[in-house]
Formats: sequence, C-alpha cells, structure tokens
Amino acid sequence: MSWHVHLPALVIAVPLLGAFIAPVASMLGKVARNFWLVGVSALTALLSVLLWQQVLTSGTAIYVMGAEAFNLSLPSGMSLPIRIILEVDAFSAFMAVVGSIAAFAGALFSTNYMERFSGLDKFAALYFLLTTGMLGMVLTGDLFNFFVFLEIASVASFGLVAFWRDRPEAIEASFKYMVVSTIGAMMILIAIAFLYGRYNAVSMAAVANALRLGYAEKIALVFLIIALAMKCGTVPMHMWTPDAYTEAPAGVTCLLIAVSQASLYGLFRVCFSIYGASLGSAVVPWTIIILGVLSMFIGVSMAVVQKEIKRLMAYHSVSQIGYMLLGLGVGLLALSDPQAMADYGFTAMKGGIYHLINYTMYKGLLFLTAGALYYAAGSRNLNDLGGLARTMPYTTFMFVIAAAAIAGLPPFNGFVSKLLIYESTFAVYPILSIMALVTSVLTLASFVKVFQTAFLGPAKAKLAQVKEVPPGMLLGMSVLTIVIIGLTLFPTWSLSNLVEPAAKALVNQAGYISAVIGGGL
Amino acid sequence: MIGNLPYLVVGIIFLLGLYAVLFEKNLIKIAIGVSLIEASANLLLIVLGYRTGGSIPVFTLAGKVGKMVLPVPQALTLTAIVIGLATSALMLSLIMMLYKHYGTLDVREIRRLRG
Amino acid sequence: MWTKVFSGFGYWDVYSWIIFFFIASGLVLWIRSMGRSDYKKGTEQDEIFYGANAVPEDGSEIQVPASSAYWGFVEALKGYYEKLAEMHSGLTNDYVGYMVVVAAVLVVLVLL
Amino acid sequence: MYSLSVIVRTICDVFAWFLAVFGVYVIIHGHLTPGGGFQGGAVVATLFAFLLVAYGGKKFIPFYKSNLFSWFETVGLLLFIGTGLVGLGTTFFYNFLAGQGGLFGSTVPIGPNSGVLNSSGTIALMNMAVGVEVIGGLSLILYYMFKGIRLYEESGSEETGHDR
Repeated sequence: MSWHVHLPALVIAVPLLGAFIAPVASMLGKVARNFWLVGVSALTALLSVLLWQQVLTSGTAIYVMGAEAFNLSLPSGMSLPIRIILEVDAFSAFMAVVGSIAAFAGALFSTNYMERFSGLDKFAALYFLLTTGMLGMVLTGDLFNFFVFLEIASVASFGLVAFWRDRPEAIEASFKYMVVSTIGAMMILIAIAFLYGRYNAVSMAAVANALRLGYAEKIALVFLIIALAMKCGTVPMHMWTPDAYTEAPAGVTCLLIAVSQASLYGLFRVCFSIYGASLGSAVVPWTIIILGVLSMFIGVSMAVVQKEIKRLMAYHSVSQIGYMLLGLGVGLLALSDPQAMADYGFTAMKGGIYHLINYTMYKGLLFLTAGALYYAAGSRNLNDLGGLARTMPYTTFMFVIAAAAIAGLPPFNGFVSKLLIYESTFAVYPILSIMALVTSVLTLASFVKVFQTAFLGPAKAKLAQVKEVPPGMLLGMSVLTIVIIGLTLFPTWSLSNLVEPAAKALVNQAGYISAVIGGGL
Repeated sequence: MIGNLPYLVVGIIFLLGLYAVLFEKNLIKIAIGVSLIEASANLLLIVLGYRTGGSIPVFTLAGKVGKMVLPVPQALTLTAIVIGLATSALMLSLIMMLYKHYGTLDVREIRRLRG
Repeated sequence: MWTKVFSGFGYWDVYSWIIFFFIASGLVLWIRSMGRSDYKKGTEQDEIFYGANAVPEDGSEIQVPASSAYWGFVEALKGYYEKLAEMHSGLTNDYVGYMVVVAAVLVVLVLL
Repeated sequence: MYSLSVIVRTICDVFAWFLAVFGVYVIIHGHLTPGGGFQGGAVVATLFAFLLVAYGGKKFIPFYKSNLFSWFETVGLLLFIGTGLVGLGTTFFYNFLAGQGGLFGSTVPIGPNSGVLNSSGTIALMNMAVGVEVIGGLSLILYYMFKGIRLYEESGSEETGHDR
C-alpha cells in the first residue's frame, strides 16, 4: 500500500496541522512564521496536484476516516456508509488544485503585505483554517462533513475579514457577512436534517442512491441551493460580497475567492451528484440560469460606477459567478436529455468549469494587484490614484494581463471559457448569450476605467514616493500570472486534461454513487 | 398528532429567530435571533433521532431495552452546538467592537458600506 | 431554434494568432509611418495642449477623476442606478431579507 | 467589574474546585458517559467565569495567565491532530490503541456493565486533547471579551460619533 492512498486525508490534514503549529512557529520569529506560512501552503498545493494526478490515472479516490482499510466504505453487514468518507472524483480534485494554488499565492503575497501588522500568529492560523475548510468542502463525500467544513471556512473568514479590527468598516463587513452566512449555514443544516430524516444517511452517495423526489427533498434542495448560492455571492444575496471582499486583507480576499468557488462546487455537487436526473422539472435549472444572468448583469452594472478599486473588483466577482452559474445551469437543463447534452449541454459545462479556474486565477490576481496598489499608494480610492505605471511596472504588467483575461479579450483564457459559454447558451436562448456579451463589454469598460485612472495619466505629486512592492508580493502575484499565461497558451491541453474529466465526473452520477456503494446500485 | 408537536416547536423557534433577524434593529437582538435559528436546527436534529420509548444510546448503560435513540443525530447536534458556540462568541465580540467604533447598537446607523 | 452552434473558429490556433499579430503590427507600423516627419522632440511641439490655460504643475489637476468616468452612461441609466443603490442599503436586515424572500419564492415554485 | 461580597467569594472558593473536578471527570469519562471533551472543557471554563464574576477584573486579570492558556489550546490541538496522524499507518484517525491492551486498550465485556475506563483507544485520548483545548479556548474567549469591555470603559469617549 503506497502512501498515495492517504493523499485525500493529507490534503486536509496538512493545512490543519499547519494551523495548529502556526502559533508555535510564530514564537520562533518572523522568518520562521513566514517560512511556515509559505511552506505549508506550497506543500498543500503540491499534494493537491498529486491527488489530482492520482485521480486522473486511477479513477475516483475513496478515503474512509478511521477504518481498517482506506477504501472500506461499507463495513461488513452494512448497506450504508457509516464512517466519514472523503470522496474525490475528478471535479473535486480539480477544485482542490484550483483552491490550493490560490491559497499558495495568497500566502506568498501575505508574507510582505501583512508584515506591518501585529497578531500575525493568529493570521497564519486562521489562514490555514480557511484553507482547510475550503479543501475539506471540495474533498468530502459526506453532507454533514460538508457543513462542518463550510462552517470552519466561514468562521475563519469572519475572523480574517475583521482582521484590521481598528477599521470600523472591517468589523461592519464581517458582522454583515456573519449574520447572512450563519443563517445560510443553518439552512444547510436543516436541509441535511431533512435528508437524514428521510434516508437515515448523511453520505452524499448513499443519499443520492436512495433519493426519490418528495416534498422534504424538494424543500431540502431549495434550502441547499439558496444557502450555497448566497455563499458564492449570487444576486440578490450578494450584498455581503463587496463588503467582505473589500475589507479583507488582499491575500485573504484571494483565498475568499477560492472559498466562494468551493461553495459553488457544493451547489453543483448537490444539483448534479445528489439530485441529478431525479431533479425532474426544469424549475431548478432555470432558477440557476436566471440567478446567473441577474448576477452577471447587476454585478457588472454596479461595478461600473464604483470608485473604490477593491469594491469594483468585488462587484465583478459577483458578475463572474454569473457566468459559471449560467454555464452549469445550462448543463443541468440538458442533463436528462442526452441529445441536448451532446449538442450544447456538455460544452456549457466545460465552459462553466473552465471559467471557474480562470476566474479564480485572474480574480485572485486582480485582488492581489489591488492590494499591491493599496500597499504602495496607501489608498484604495481610484480618485486618489494615478500615473502608477511608471513607478510600479511589474504590478502594472500583471494587472493588464488579469484585466484582459477577465474582460475576455482574445487570446486570454477568459476569452476561451466565455466563448464556450456563448456558443452553448446561444442554443438555449440567444438572449442569454447576448446578456453575457453585454456583461463582457461592461467588464472591459470598467477595467479600462481602473487602468486609466490608476496606472495611466500624469504622475501625481502625492504619489511621488511610491515604489514597487516588495519581492514577496510580486512573487505571489506572479504565481497566478504564470498560471493565467499557461492557461492562455495551452487551452486545448487544459480543456482536455483539466476541464473535461471534471465535467464528465460531474455528469456521471452513477459513477459517483457506485464508488462508495460499490455494485449495490 | 402529538408526535408531531416537536416539529411544530422547531418551526416556531425558527420563525421567531427569523423574525428577530429580519425586523429587529438592535444588534444584540439580531444575535439572539441567529442563536434561536441555530437552536431550532439543533432541536430538529435531536427530534429526528428520537424513537418513542428508546433508551440512551450508550451501550454499557442502556440496560435491557429493545430500542435506542439514534446516536448519530446527537453527535451531529453536538458538532453543530460547538460551531454555534464559536459563531456566537465571535458575533458578540464583533458587536462589542462595533459598539466601540460606532457608539451605537442600532443596525440602521451601522451602514457605512453601501452602494 | 438552433440546436447546435459552433463558431468553427476555435479559441486558440497558434499560427493564425501569430499571423494576426504580424498583420496587426504591420498595420501599426504603417500607420505610424504616415505620421508627420517634421515632429521634433524638445521643441514647443512637445508641450501639452491645455486650451489657452497654463498647464498645472501637479498631474492630479489635469486628470479626469474616476468618479467622472462614464458619467453619461450613469446619467442615462439614472433610474436604474437609483434602484440599485436603494437595494444595496447597507442594512443587515435587508440582506437577510433578500435571501429569505428568494428562498420562499423558490420553495413555492419548486413545490408547485 | 468589581468584586462581589465576601459571601459570594467564599462560596465561589468552595464550589469552583468542585466545578473543576466535575469538568475533568466529564472529560476523562467522555467515552463512557454522555459528555466528552467539549462539554467537560466548557464546565471547567465556567470556573473562570465564576472567578471573574466573584472577584472582579482587577484580581482576575493578574491571576489569569493568558499565555499558559494559549499553550493549553495549542497543545490540545496538536495532541488531537497528532493522534489522528499517528493512525496514518492504517488510515487517518485510525483507532490504533483499541483492543491492544495497555493504554486505553482493554476490551469491553459484552452486555450492560458499569464501563471500563481503560478502554476505547484513541477516543479517550482525543477527548482529553479536546478537553484541554476547550479549557484554553473558552477561558481565553472570556478573558478577551472581558478585556474588550475594559478597553471600552477606558477609552470609550473617543469614538462615539457616527460617520466621522
């Protein structure tokens, strides 16, 4: 038995251990703490990539916590899994890779970005807890465990959003996020209780295996969808997003993006793998599509008028979530119809999932560049910035790449995923792809505004002292830049290796169930 | 009918909590509302695991009875309670900080972030 | 309705993009070469045209601030933006309220 | 917060220690009786609430060693995850002590009995780890929240205006 079978557990255990040792490492001094922060994040990213490789080569990985064997999901005489199971299919592994790369970049960025503040031992611990929560959410195969990891991630993120506790706005943002998010989490718990009461199981595969759509299941489905859509910032439940993303330190915002993607993962895991074909009517797919279109349009139109740079970007993240909801919602619409699935549904899902990784990378990078601007110029207000391209060439370069990617300018990766979404949604209703196109134009418009006001224009006397940011921050940003350029240069490779297995795993409900329940379908 | 009474109680507590969160303007009352919703979710889990006439689900203490209460929901509830405790503590701390910064507990005055 | 849409273009073809960049850079160079040849650096041709006024020393006075960008767009959609700003009221109660309302509507839709 | 009357303080002196002992009992018997690490730890942490209320902050804050209790928290968490990691030979969180004899390794007789304390393997260890962690964590929460109130009382007049 090679150690590779323990990878699913290790991906969660390593950042957890990192969180618990972080206070000890901080006692050894600044260098030890930074080294620990970056080293553990890098190790987590490495383990995630290994896990992803393993899943691609040898199929869905099962890990049973505390059992006599790692794959003993059904102990003798049991027809249902009784232990906590980690179930990692290609989609989960893909999400883990995306999230842990974002976490690594954020950690690298934070080493320099946070150095002027106190309480960094707690920062490191909370950062790792947030990473753990995110990775746990995407790797777990157990509904209640999903809730627990969601709450770990939430509580850690409340703490991190309010990290600058001398700023009233930070506390306010954290409080609002907390109230909305806790109620959402309780809705998830109630939905889990409904499913548990019906099927006596909390394992996703077992529930999916036994599921017959009734009233309790429908209400549980609605609760899960609404709460998870809220957690990833869908209009009209998005109001906490701009607040929290703006007030969190930039490295944390980069990770919060990944956490919102983990919630999106949960949403689609519920829709595709648990409910799947038994979803019945087209109400739920259309709800997701309509929420997606609303998010795209309202998010971007709010972003155009913002004048605080991080708030503008946060509204963009609302609008980008809409693309993924649109793509995967169209996939969900086509799920019960093999012909439609082959015609446009699968393309839409590929577009949605590819947009997911693109979005995490360039949005994380954009928030990091905004953090770099804040660090160097001391202001987030676009009215106060100007002419920074002269003094901060590297940051400018990376900002341009990220902005071009988010606006979907060819040949950047954002263009590829958006093109897939346009092509497929056009087949459902042309108006959907027209809305997506308009959103893309407005996105470009608002980033032109940011670029023009912050980086171009005459140098300002107030900003004469601004220097390029320290190397740690540049390194953190360049990690994401390299990933974006890689995705840009090799879209065919990433579509066939990264995205397609994930999309196939998401569609394949029977495979997800049989990985745990065995041949007992 | 009487067996469904606990579910009714769960619903009432949930709606009370929701009312507090939706319509109360005092931060502490909002926190109480959130705690009420947590309590209702926990109560729902416990009620789901109850079997009429069941004994406690501890093997060595149960004695000679045929039925036990389901232990899994209780374990889930304990976890949810722990999480709820963390959330409540953090929420109250944030309220303290908010009061320190804004000098008020009225939610209508704590809205610097908007638009 | 179309059942299958495929632009046929693909998203990334190295050669076509390289050819495109060559053509584009050729165009740029051609346009550039059409510029006036009597331009000299360091003369008064270099100076900023700022109406008939003196050019301010500090750059911040001649820059268009971000809040003025897309003024016309916002002005044209004034009603829409007023509604949006009303939505983002900053009240915690409202934020939860939107979630509850959406959940309620969806429950009705799904159960029907 | 000021210290309360001598009656309250005396009663606190007497009962606080019963409280602590009961909490530790709940932690140690976590695998046999209802309760466990978190519940026991919470009971022990109530001791600090007791002391705080009875003696007031002026006496409590010098008495309470916050560094010691953050160590409690760290050590508890490390013990917990360490126990999980040692199980990695088989699976994460594998109960490698159960049924092996030795520490927490006795087997439990079948049928109703009064319980064997030396059983259940790593579950008992983890209960203790969680107990130690919760004692540290909850009492730290109390301590910091109390300090937060004090901070407000001392510097409250500075930031009362809205929309500065």
